[in-house]
Amino acid sequence: MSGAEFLLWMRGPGISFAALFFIAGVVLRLIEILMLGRTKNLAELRGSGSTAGMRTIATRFLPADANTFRRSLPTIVLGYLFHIGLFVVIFLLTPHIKLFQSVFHIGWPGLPTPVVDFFTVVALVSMLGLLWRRVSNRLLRFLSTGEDYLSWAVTFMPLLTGYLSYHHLLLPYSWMLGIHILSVALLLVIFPFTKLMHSFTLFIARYYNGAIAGEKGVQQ
Amino acid sequence: MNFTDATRSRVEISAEADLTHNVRPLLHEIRHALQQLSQTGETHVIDLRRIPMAPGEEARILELLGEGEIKATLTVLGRSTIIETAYAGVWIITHYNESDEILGRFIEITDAPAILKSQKEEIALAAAQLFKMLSADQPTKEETRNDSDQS
Amino acid sequence: MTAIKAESRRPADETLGEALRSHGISRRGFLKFCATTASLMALPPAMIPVVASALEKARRPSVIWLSFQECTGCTESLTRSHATTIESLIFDHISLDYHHTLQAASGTAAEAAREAAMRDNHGQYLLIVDGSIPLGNPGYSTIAGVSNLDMLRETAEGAAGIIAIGTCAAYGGLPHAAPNPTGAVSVSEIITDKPIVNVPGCPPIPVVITGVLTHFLTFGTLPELDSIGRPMAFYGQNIHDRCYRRSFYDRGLFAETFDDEGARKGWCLYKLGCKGPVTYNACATTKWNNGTSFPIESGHPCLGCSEPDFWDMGGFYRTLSMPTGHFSTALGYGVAIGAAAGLASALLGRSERDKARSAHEKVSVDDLDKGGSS
Amino acid sequence: MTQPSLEKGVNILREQIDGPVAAFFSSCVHCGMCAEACLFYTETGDPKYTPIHKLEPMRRLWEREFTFAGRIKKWLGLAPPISDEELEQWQPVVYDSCTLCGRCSMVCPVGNDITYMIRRMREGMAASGNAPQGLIGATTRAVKLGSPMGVKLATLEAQARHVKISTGLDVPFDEEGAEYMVVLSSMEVVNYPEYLEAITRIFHEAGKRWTISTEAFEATNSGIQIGVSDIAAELVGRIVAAAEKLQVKTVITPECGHAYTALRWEGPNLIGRPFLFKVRHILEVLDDLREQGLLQTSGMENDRITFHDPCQLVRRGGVVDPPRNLLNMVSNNFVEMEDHGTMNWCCGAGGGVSANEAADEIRLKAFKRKKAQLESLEVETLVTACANCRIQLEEGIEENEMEIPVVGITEMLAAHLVEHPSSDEGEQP
Repeated sequence: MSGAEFLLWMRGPGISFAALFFIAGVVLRLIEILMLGRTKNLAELRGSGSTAGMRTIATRFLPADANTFRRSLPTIVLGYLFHIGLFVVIFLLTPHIKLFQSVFHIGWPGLPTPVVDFFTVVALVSMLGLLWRRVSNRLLRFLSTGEDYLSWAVTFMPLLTGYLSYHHLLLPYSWMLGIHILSVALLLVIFPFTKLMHSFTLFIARYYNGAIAGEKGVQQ
Repeated sequence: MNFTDATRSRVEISAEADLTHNVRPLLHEIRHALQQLSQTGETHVIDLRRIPMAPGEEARILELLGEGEIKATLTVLGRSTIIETAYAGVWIITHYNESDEILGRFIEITDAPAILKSQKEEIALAAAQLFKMLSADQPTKEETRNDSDQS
Repeated sequence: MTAIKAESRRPADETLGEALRSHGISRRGFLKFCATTASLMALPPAMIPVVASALEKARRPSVIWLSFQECTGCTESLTRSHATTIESLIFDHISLDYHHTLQAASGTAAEAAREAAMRDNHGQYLLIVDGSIPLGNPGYSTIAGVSNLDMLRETAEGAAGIIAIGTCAAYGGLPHAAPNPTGAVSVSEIITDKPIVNVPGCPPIPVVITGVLTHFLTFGTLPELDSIGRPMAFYGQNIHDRCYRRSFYDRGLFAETFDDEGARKGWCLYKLGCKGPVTYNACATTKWNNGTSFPIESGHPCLGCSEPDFWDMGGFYRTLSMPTGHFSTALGYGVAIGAAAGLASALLGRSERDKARSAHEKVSVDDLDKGGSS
Repeated sequence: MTQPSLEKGVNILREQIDGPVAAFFSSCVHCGMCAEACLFYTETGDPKYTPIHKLEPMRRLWEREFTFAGRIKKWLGLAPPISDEELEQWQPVVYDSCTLCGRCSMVCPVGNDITYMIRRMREGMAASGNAPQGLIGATTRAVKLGSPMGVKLATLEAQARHVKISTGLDVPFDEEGAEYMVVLSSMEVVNYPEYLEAITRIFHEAGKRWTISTEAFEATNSGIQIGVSDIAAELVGRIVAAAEKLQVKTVITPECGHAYTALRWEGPNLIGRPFLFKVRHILEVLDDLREQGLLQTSGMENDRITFHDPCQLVRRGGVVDPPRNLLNMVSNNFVEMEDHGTMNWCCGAGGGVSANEAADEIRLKAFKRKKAQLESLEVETLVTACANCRIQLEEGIEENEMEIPVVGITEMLAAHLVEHPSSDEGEQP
C-alpha cells in the first residue's frame, strides 16, 4: 500500500466509518442519559431551575473562586491551555474548517497557520504536563484508571501527528496525513465510550447541577 | 530575459510580488559569498533554476544587481552571456540554446568566471598550432577563431 | 545510489567527451554543457566538475523504449523539450534502438530491431517504459501480437535497469483509476528483480525525463530514489513547501473560487482542491514551457499528477482535508443507528429501574442492622 | 421484620439512577479538583477521600446496568457485580468522611453535583446494612422515641417553664390557626435552650401568633443523613400531619442545617406531594421581620465576630443573605472568613457525621480547616445558625485550646431586642 492509497482509504471509508461510529455512540450516550430523566421537584421553588442551569453551563467555564483556582493551579492552568489549544487547532485551522464545511455547509474564517501551529505546541506541551501530573501527583495517580491514560493517548496522537504532518517530519506527508486521520478515527471510535464524552455531557451535568441548586435559590 | 518579461505582463505584480521572500535571502547569500571571496578567495555558484521563484522575482533580482563594466557573449552551442553586475565579483551567466531559449542561469561569485578564461588545454593547443603555422611559414586565418569571441 | 553499471559500450565506441570534441565543441562549450547538464540533473553547482569528468568518460548505451497503455503524452512531453542543443547532444549519444512511435521501421523490421538490441546488449541496455500493463485480459493491449505483459517480461529480462516514464508506467495512472476496467498495473508490480526508476507525472516534466536519462548516461547508475521509486533530486521536494504561494497559506489567505479576489491576487489554492501538500515534484522550481510557469502559477490547483492514484484522490477540486466518499451519509446513518440503539439502551435501563422501584421493599429502622435485630 | 441484604441495597441503588447521576458519571475526567475542595482530603492528604471516588460502587452499578458499553462489559465478564464486602469497605468514605456539605459540587469543572449522588449512594448503603452503627442508633431513636437524642416532650415542657420564669411569656403549644409552627432540634432543647427563649421574646415583640406541636416538635431528620427515604418520609410526615392539623401558614425550621434541607427541599418530594404550608428557616423569618420593622434591636456588639455558614442552610439551602443582614443589625465589627457564603468550609460534623462515633477522630481532624480560618481572622466571637455546627465548633475549639465563644444568631439578636413596656421584664439576659 502506498502513502496515497492509505491516505485515500483514510479520507474515504476510514474516516466515514469512524464518524458513523462516533455519531452513533454520542447519540446513543446522550439518549441513554437524557431518557433517565429527573423527577419533578415538588418543593416550593425559590428560583427557576432552567435559568440557573443555563447560567451554570456558562459559569463553570471559570473556577468557582480565587481560592479554588489557587488550590488546583497546575490542573486549571494546564487544563485551560490544553483545551484552548485543542479548540484552536480543531476549529480554527483552515483544512479543518473545510472539513466541517463539507459536513455542515457552513464555514468560518481560520487563523494563520503559524498561529495554529503555536497553539498545537501549547496543547501538546500542556498535555505532557497533565500526563506528568497524573503519574507524579499522589492524588491523581490514585484516581487514574487505564481509561484516563487511553483517553490521553488518543487525544494526544492527533495533535502530534497533525504537527508532524504539517512540518513534514518523520514520514512522507501522505503517510503522515493518513496516520493523522487514522489517529482521529481512533479518537472518534473511542470517544463515546470513555470520559472523552464529557465534552458533550458536561453541558448536561452543569445544567442539572445548576438547576438543582438554582431551584433552592443558590446561584453558582 | 525574454520569459520573465513576458511573465511580468501576464501576472499582475502587486506589492506582495516577492512573497516567497527569495529576493532577500538570495541577496544575503550573495553577500556572504562575496565576503568569503574577499577573505579567502573561495568562489560560489548559485543555480537559479533550483530556487522556486514567484512571478517577477528573478527579474527583480537581476534588476537589483544591475549591470557593471563587463558584458561578454560566448558563442558556442548557442549564445551565453557573461555579465558582471554592478557589484564587483558578482557575475550572471545565462546559457541560451540555438533557438535563444534560456537553458540555465547562474550567479557566480568569483573574480572571473572559469568559462571566460582561456582554457588550459586549448592554450597548449593554440601554442602548438601557432608553432606549426610559423614553421610552415604559411599564414592562415583559422587559428584565431577561439579567441575572437569577446565583444 | 543504485549501482548498476551501464557498460553498454561496443568496443569501438567513443566516450561522450571524445564525441563532443569530434563535433568541434570547444572546451568552453563543454563547460557550458556540463553546467546545464548538472542543472538539468538538479545537482548543486558544486557538482559541475564531477559531472564534467563523468561526462568526459561516459559511454553510449543502448535504449529500448516500450509503450503500453498510454497516450503518448510522455513522449510528446519529451520531444517538445526545449533545450534542444543539449538534449540532442545527449540523445545523439544514446542508441535508441526501439521506440515504436518514433522509429521509422515498422512491423517485423521494428520487432527485429528490438530483438537485435536485446541480444547484442544483453544485460546492459536500458529499458524505458511508458503506459500501464493490463492484466485483465492480455488482448486489451498488444504490440505485434504480443501482449504487453509478455513483451515487458521478455524485454526486462536482459535490461540493466528500467525507467518507468509517466504515472501510468510508474503507478498505473489513468488506466488504473477506479474501477480499473483493464486491470492495469505499474511496471514495478510485474518486474521485481530489476532496478526501476519511476519518473511519474502526467506527463512528467520534460527536463526531469532527460535529467534522469542524463544521470544514467553520465554516471552509469540510477539516481537515489525515494520510498516509491522516484529520483530524490526531482521528487524530493513537496510542491506545497516550495510553492511561491505558500506564504498565503500560512497567513490564511485563500482563493475560494476561480474568479474571486483571492484568485486574482494569487492567493493559496488549497481550498480549491490543490494537492500540493501531498505532491512531490519539481514543478515549483523547474516549471514548464521553458521555465515559464507551472499550474499553480497559472491559477490552477495542483492535481498531484506525480502521485499514485491521483485520479482517485477524491476529486481534483475537493479540498484535501475534506473526507471523500459518503461521509455525510455515514453521519446520517450514525445518527439513526445511535438513536435506535440509544432508545433501546435507555428503555432497557428504565425498565430495570422501574422493576427495582416496583420491587421496592419499604426500609424501616429495624432493617438497618446487619449484625443485630432478629 | 426483614434483614438488610446486598440484594436490597443494590435494588435501591438501582432506583436512584437518574439523568443527573448518569450525566455526572459520564462527565468525570478524574481531574482531582473535588478532592481539593473537600476538607477530609485537604486535612488528611489521603486520596481515598476524593469525593468522586466515594461513589465508585454506584458508578460501577450505573455503568453495568445503564450504559450500552457497560452491558457489553458485564456480558463479557469484565464488570463484576457490587459485593457486600465492597460496600462495607466503602462505609468510612461514604459516611464518616462526608458531611454532604456540597463544596465539591461547587468546584467541579464539568459541573458534577457529587453531593447529590452521595446522598443517593447512602440509600443503597443503608438498605444493604452498611450504615454506621451510630447513625442506625440515632435513626432508630428518632423513629421510635421521636428524637435522635431521645428527647421527650416532658423535657421540652420543662424548658418552656424555664422560659416562662425568665421572661414571663408562655410558649404556646398546639394552637390551631397560628401563623407559625416552630419545630426544634433536640440539641436546642437539651443544649441550647436560649433559642426557645429568644424566639418566644422575638415573636412576642413582633406580635406574631406561633405554636409548637406536642405531636411533632422534632425538626431533625436522621433518615436524610443515614440515607433511608422511607424513614425520612415518615419523619417528615409527622411534621406535615401536625402542621396541617393545626392549620398553620408556615413551619419554621430551627437553627439546624439538615432539618432545613429535610423539610424545605426534600420534604415534599419524600411524601410525594407539595405541602399545604410554607417552610421557612428561622433566619428567613427574622430577616422578613427585620424588613417589616417588626424586629427592632438596640446597641451594637463591638467584639470582632464572624459567621460560620452552615452548609445545608447556605450552600445547599440558599439562605445566604439573611444571616448577614441580621448580624449587621447588631454588630459593627462583623468580618467574613476568607472562604464564606456558598464557598464556606464545613465544620466537619454535618451529614450524620456527628452521630457516628466511628467518625469522631476524623471529624476533629477535619476541624483543623475551620481552626485555620478562625486563627487567620483573630475573631473574638463566632456566630453560627446550626446547633450541630455549634457543637462541633465548641468541641473543636476546646480540643484545640482556643478561646472563642460560639453563639447562635437568634439568641444574639434577642440579646439586643427592643422590648416594649407591655412586657414587665425589660431586663436582658
